[in-house]
Amino acid sequence: MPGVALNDVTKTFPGGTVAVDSLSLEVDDGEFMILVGSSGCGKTTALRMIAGLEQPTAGTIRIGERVVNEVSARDRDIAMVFQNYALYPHMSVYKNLAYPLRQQRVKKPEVDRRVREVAHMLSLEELLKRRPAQLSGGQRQRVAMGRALVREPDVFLLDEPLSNLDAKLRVQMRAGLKRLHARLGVTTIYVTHDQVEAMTLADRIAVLSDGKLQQLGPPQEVYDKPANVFVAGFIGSPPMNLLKGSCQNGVVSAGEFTVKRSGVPDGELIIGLRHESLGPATNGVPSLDFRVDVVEPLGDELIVHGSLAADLVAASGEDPTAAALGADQGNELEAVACLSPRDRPAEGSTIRLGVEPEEIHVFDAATGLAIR
Amino acid sequence: MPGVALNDVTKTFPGGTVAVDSLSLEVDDGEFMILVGSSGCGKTTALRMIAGLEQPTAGTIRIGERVVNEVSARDRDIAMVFQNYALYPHMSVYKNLAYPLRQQRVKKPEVDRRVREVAHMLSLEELLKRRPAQLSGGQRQRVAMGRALVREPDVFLLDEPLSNLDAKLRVQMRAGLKRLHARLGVTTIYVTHDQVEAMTLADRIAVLSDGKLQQLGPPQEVYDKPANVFVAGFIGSPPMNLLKGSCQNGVVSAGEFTVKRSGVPDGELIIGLRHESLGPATNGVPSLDFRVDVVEPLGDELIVHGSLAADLVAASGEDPTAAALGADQGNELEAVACLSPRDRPAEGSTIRLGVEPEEIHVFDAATGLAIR
Amino acid sequence: MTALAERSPATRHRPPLFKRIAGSEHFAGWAFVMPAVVLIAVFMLIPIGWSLLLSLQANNLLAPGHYVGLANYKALAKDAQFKSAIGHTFVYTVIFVPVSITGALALAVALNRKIRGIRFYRLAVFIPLVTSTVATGILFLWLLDPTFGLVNYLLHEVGLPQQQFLQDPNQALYCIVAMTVWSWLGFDVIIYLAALQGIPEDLLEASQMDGASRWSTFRSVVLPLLGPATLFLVVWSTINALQLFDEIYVTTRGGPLGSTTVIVYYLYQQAFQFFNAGYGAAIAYVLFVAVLIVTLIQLWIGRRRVYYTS
Amino acid sequence: MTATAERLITLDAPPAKPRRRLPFSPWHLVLAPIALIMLIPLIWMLILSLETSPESQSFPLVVLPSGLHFHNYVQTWNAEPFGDWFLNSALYSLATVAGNLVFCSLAAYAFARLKFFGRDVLFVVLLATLMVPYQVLLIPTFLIVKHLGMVDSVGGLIVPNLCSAFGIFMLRQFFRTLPIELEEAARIDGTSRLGILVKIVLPLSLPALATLAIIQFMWSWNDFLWPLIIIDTASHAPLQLGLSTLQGAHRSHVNLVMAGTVMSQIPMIALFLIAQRWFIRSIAFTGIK
Amino acid sequence: GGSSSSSGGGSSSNTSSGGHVNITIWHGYTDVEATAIKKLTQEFNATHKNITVTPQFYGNSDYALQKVLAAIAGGKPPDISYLYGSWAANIATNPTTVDLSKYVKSPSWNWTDFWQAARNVATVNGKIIGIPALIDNLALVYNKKLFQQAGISPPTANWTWQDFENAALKLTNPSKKQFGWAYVNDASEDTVWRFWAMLWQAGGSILSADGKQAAFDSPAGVKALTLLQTLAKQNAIYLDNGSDNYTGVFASGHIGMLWTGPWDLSQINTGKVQYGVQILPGDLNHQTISGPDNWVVFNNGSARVNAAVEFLKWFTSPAIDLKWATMTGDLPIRQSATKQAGYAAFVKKYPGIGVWVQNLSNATQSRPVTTTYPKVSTVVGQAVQSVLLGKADPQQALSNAAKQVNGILSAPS
Ligand SMILES: Nc1ncnc2c1ncn2[C@@H]1O[C@H](COP(=O)(O)OP(=O)(O)OP(=O)(O)O)[C@@H](O)[C@H]1O
Ligand SMILES: Nc1ncnc2c1ncn2[C@@H]1O[C@H](COP(=O)(O)OP(=O)(O)OP(=O)(O)O)[C@@H](O)[C@H]1O
Ligand SMILES: [Mg+2]
Ligand SMILES: [Mg+2]
Repeated sequence: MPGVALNDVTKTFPGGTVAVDSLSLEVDDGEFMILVGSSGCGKTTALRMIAGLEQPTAGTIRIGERVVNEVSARDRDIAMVFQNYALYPHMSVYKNLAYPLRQQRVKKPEVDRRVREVAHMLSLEELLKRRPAQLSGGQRQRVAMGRALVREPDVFLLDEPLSNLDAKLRVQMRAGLKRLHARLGVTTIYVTHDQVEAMTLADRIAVLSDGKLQQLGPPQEVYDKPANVFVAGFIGSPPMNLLKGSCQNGVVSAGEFTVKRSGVPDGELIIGLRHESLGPATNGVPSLDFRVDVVEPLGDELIVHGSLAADLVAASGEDPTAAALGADQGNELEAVACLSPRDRPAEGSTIRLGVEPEEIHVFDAATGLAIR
Repeated sequence: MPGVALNDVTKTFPGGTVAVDSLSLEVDDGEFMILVGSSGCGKTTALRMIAGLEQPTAGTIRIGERVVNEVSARDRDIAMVFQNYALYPHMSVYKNLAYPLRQQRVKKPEVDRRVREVAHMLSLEELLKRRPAQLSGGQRQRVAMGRALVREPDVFLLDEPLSNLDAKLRVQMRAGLKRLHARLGVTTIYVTHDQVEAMTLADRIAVLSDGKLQQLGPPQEVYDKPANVFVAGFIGSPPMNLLKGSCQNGVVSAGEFTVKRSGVPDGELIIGLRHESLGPATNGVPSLDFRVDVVEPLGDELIVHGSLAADLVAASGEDPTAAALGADQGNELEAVACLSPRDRPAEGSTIRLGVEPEEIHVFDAATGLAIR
Repeated sequence: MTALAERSPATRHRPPLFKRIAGSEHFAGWAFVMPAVVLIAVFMLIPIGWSLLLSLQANNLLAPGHYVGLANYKALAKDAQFKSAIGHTFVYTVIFVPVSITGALALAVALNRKIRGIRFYRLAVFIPLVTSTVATGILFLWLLDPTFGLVNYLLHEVGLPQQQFLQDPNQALYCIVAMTVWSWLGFDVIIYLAALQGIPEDLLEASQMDGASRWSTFRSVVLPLLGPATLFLVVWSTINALQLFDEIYVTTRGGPLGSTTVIVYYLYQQAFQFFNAGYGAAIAYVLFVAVLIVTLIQLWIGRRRVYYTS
Repeated sequence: MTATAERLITLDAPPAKPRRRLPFSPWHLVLAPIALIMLIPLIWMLILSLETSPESQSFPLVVLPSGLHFHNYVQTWNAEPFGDWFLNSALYSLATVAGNLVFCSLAAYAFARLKFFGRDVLFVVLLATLMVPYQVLLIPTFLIVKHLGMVDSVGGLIVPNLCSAFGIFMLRQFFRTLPIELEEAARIDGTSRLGILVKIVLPLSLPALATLAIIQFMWSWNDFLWPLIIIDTASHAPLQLGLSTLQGAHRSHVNLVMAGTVMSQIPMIALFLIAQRWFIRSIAFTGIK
Repeated sequence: GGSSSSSGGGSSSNTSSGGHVNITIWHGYTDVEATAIKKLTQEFNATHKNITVTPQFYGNSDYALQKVLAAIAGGKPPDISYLYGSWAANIATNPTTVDLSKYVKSPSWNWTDFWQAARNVATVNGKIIGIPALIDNLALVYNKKLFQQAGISPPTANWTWQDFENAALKLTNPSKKQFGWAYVNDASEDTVWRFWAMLWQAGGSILSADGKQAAFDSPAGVKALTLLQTLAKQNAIYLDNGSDNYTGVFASGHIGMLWTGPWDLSQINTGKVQYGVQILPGDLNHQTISGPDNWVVFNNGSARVNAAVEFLKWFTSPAIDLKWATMTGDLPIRQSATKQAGYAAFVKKYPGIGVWVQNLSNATQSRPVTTTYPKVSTVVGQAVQSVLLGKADPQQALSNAAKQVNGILSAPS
């Protein structure tokens, strides 16, 4: 199985939109790579360039050893799930699924076998005779996925393939995908907005913003060690709380919140605290006051919204490194903590939350880059 | 603001698919009702009937006091976000957003004001001059939402309006929707697969399966007190662990796991344990062995997959009440627990997990109904 | 089938009758078609009724006619020339329709791309269409002239035997086919070009991703989605082919030896050369019924084979 | 900036062209010969229109005229009353194009999307009007037009041709390929049926409308027989009828006739060139999943 | 005036004040003829203060008939219309067609001054339904240079079929794409009438005396058709497909001889070939055939009929007739035109035309003026064509045609 490599790839659409900006990305043979990033950051465009549906404005794309910039889409041996499905409206589900196989001159019985196999995996067996127009949204999405999975291509490109499925199905599909990937070992590039998906499926995650690569690494690493403020604010749900702070003589502080940290240069900082790191303050750990505005019960946990005794900043998607300094005017910033239902605070009350020192993230305020 | 009432509404498609089956549902004035249910269970069809795009095969639909079965879609004063967007491809984003207002003969300056307002709320300001074809999937979805939100209709129908947005945007949109709903108080019916959305936005949740209403109630109630095995298996992610059990003389047991429970008749049972209820066993609580197969770090927590020392059953979507008895052959059943990263177990090890007795759910094995 | 199920409305709780009628699809449907129906009824249906009456008369359009019942139709049944006209029409139609439509389809696909000069090529294909039939006739009489024609000249240059073309009873009808295909191709091409614009590009992309060859994409995606246009062209071309007249009139006038006497040319002869207008009208009606049946069959097949979005 | 994007996007070439061996697209090798064959009549007419009268009448054809006699055009242009003919033709063509676009669209939309009593039968009845040879319809149609007092007027040319089953059938077929979701969205947005037709269906059907316009224009512009039947006065004649007065049964000045024919084709060619922009994918059907 | 008052002839209003009458005359004239009719009607209008004649072009193809039929059906026929002779028998059945007998009987008309053939075609069952509008006939037109090259002396008035055949064969040279003769081979009346001339020359006739039987399948007919067959077999005939290309081919020097009429003169006379005109070669005689057309008057009230007749009388008067002929190159329709002062100028203006005028006296027979004639013509046209194409023998073709014609003639109409 060949890998995929993007080398300094740029896509500028007519009209000037730069959808993908000098993107370099190597996806190893058989790797499961997940692309995440804010809406409109260029994920689909990147997939389409790899697929050969869009010509890069600059840069080279390699599949295996071969530079494919000039290779037509149909010769790249890539299977793709389109974000908007693109099912053949005039064909039954069965025919939609069989189509890629028929193109490869696979024998009828074999086609039948594989179509039924993939239909089973996607719980589509009952629907094989229907046309796409007679399906629900989620069913269509599954057909779209089936049409890619029925093949054994060099590369899978999946563009938000599970977004319209219910949680249960999604879990089931995820498991199926994982099994399939283990079995075939096909290099896979997968776009998703679902962080659980990203965390559970990926070998590595690539975080994009505004067409540029922000961080690339295994999921837990990206979560634990966000490379910059954008990633910190993007990965994790709810996002990391970001506070305006500073460092003086190895002491990092934001308002009343202080913690010793070596190796941090003096100056303006951004301090990041994950919601799950915040817990009822215990002795000895750095802590700060939290005014509870809203308590959202999520069933298994409580999301507590409120304000911290420090200035919050937003990691804007527009300019991921610098914009962290300006507060987002439109949506008032709030801090979020995650508590067990047993610790439910009253709305309006102020509680003291603490955090383990090693779970505090520190970023340079000017560049947005993490300081470790 | 009028409410919406469905009275015994059935929709049978030509070809015999029963998409909605004797559905009765009252949405109060100004209520925010969320419809959830597995893929293909009839959510979209229900919305379409309310909107007047589909004629019910039987039953009546009321908006306010008025029976609207014979009222055409355009006279119902409903705004809808389509699951598949249905943006006008020949119009710019601006025109798409302005269209519903222009239809109501709203004056140009007022149109402009409201379009810009909603564009701001949806972060679409930069894109107003583009055509839908020049947008990313998430941007399209936001335009689709904007086209509904720009109006002040009697009823909002939103069909998975945030499914293609990244987590951050989704949070932002959710907040926006909440504010909007608070301000306008428009009766809203909202379809989603995102449980966080369902839990945080809804006044009440309606759980559908196979076209039939399974449970209706406030989100936390539905989560805490699932009415039947289907709801138990559907709400919550990962889903509730369901064990084959029985009751004898007020003692509910599944394998080695036993707990006293009054008011439960003797006989076959299904026992439900939420993943977050399972924690390292402490003294005195019912407990059972858990063989750890896979540990999935989610950043803030660990999802632990494995098998319990009891027989697992699946809540199949096909026949929500009875099917709980047959194990799903295709996907081997596994139990899921959620642990703090600090308690990370080794894969392959066996750990003992305990659960508070009041967090144990019990269902009748024959009917699937909860026993309280 | 869809129509049936969706037509059954829930019956209770109806709004007032007036609103129901004015807002109903029946009302709207008729309101929308009314202008067209009125225009077509006045200017087509009344004349058609008039000529139905004519077909029951002995009438030369000069003297007052008199009714003769079905005599014209009975005579037609025994008319050997009419039968051979039917034969010629049939042969013509069976060749013309598929050849012109497949040719146009291929050409439209070739023209539906962005290369330099594509506008020029499209214009070129359009030219024969705007050329009047009379001019086309004169042109072809010259091109196909056995002695001085361009085609025989070219045949001679490449060492092929000279042909009589329009002057050979065995070739004339095929020459008419070639000529009409040539002159009507542009029509089918622009219809197909328009239809091609409506094929969603993402389906073509999907097909590429599925590894389909160009041909396969064409066959499995483009062609089915062109179904509505194709059905239209098949019906329309058949209706026209069965009524072929102008091109015959400006070239062979039914000859040589009657080999290109098609039904409508025969009708014309009867009505305006022999002054048997009643008989001509009867021919028109027999043709009408035949065309109607053929069209209904085509529509019926189309209903089952052609994919629409609704 | 984004405004330019809107316009330019349609020109974005499909990606991944195979490596070129030729300095031009291989399609030229196919299309150029076809174009040549198709252009024969225009070339032929141009040649004849530039010849002297005897040259133009000689047979076999004189392929190389003795000189380029452009005065044939001048002479034809000056033929009385060429201006009137041109104007009448323009009126006739534009009015029937407009009529067909309006009436056929309305009816076609109803046939395509609305379910009304008698729809299918009515549709076949309308189609059936295409199935009767015009030869037997000319006289009764003349009688009706006479009854309406429109003989020998441009109105008499126009009114019977304001709507045709052809246009209805064609547009119906096209309308039925449009995504129905868009119409549903428009209904929700409070659009009337007429509004849906005007604001959604028609803008998305521009290629089909352009086609209908071209074809109807061409038919009206080239129409000879109907004008012949109902027009008596020379100044009320449209172009083709007018030109026929130049074209005697026996003594014709082929060069002048061809000059006239070439000139009369110019508006059709111009219209076609204008309409071409609708034959380039102007609207991408996206925004629908 | 408004659009409808000047049209077709309306029913009433045009006789309005002061006894002034407006009438319309429908014609298919183009070019010089169109100019001529415009000029002459103006002249008439100027000299006849209470009549205004408006000429209107009604097409020049067979389609014109449909316009006339429509106008008649609509009750608004023109006052005068130019109608082909072959339509005369059917036109006669129309109740609004004016029987002109009582007018032309008046000596001032001098009816017999019109050529015999023209009078024949204007007369249907004893009723005179039209005034002759055009007369022509077939004569032999030949290319002087080709004759010279082939070493043949020019045709004489005494030429026999044999002379003709020999010359035609000698003039034929396939390698130079050169033909001795041309024949219109579209099975139309163009094909048929040339055959009739030959039939008559050989002593045959079209129908039996009572008009109830075909008579062309006689030895005379066979003989005539055999001549065609012989020449066709030797490729001596340029077979024209009906588009009248033969004039162009002749004008470019590829054809030795034509049987044609004065209408082709302008096409032939392009200056490239030197042509001569001679009466047709003969067998038993040198008869030719004429194809006259008529001015038919329709009844839109007596005032207008009278005005129409007055105009036609003026228009066909010897002086105006010659004027017309001189302007257009048509043959004079009155015999007395030849005796007028301007006749010489006319003959001089159109070289060779004199032969045709004289030849009119050879046009002694006419085709039957019956409603069934068009059908007969079609059948015979096919017979001739089948021989020209080598698909049938003369005898066989004619017998077959005769059988069909007998069927046509015996059918109830
Ligand atoms: N036009 C149709 N003809 C036949 N069956 C249909 C049609 N539309 C929908 N269905 C079926 O009806 C059922 C309900 O569809 P619906 O679109 O309401 O589902 P949904 O709950 O919205 O699902 P999803 O979450 O996947 O969007 C599905 O099983 C679907 O296959
Ligand atoms: N055809 C186009 N013309 C101009 N701009 C475009 C075009 N297609 C996409 N864009 C822009 O390029 C950027 C990247 O688009 P892309 O579809 O790759 O985003 P994405 O990351 O897939 O977003 P999403 O998560 O919303 O699907 C967006 O800002 C989008 O508006
Ligand atoms: Mg995308
Ligand atoms: Mg849905």
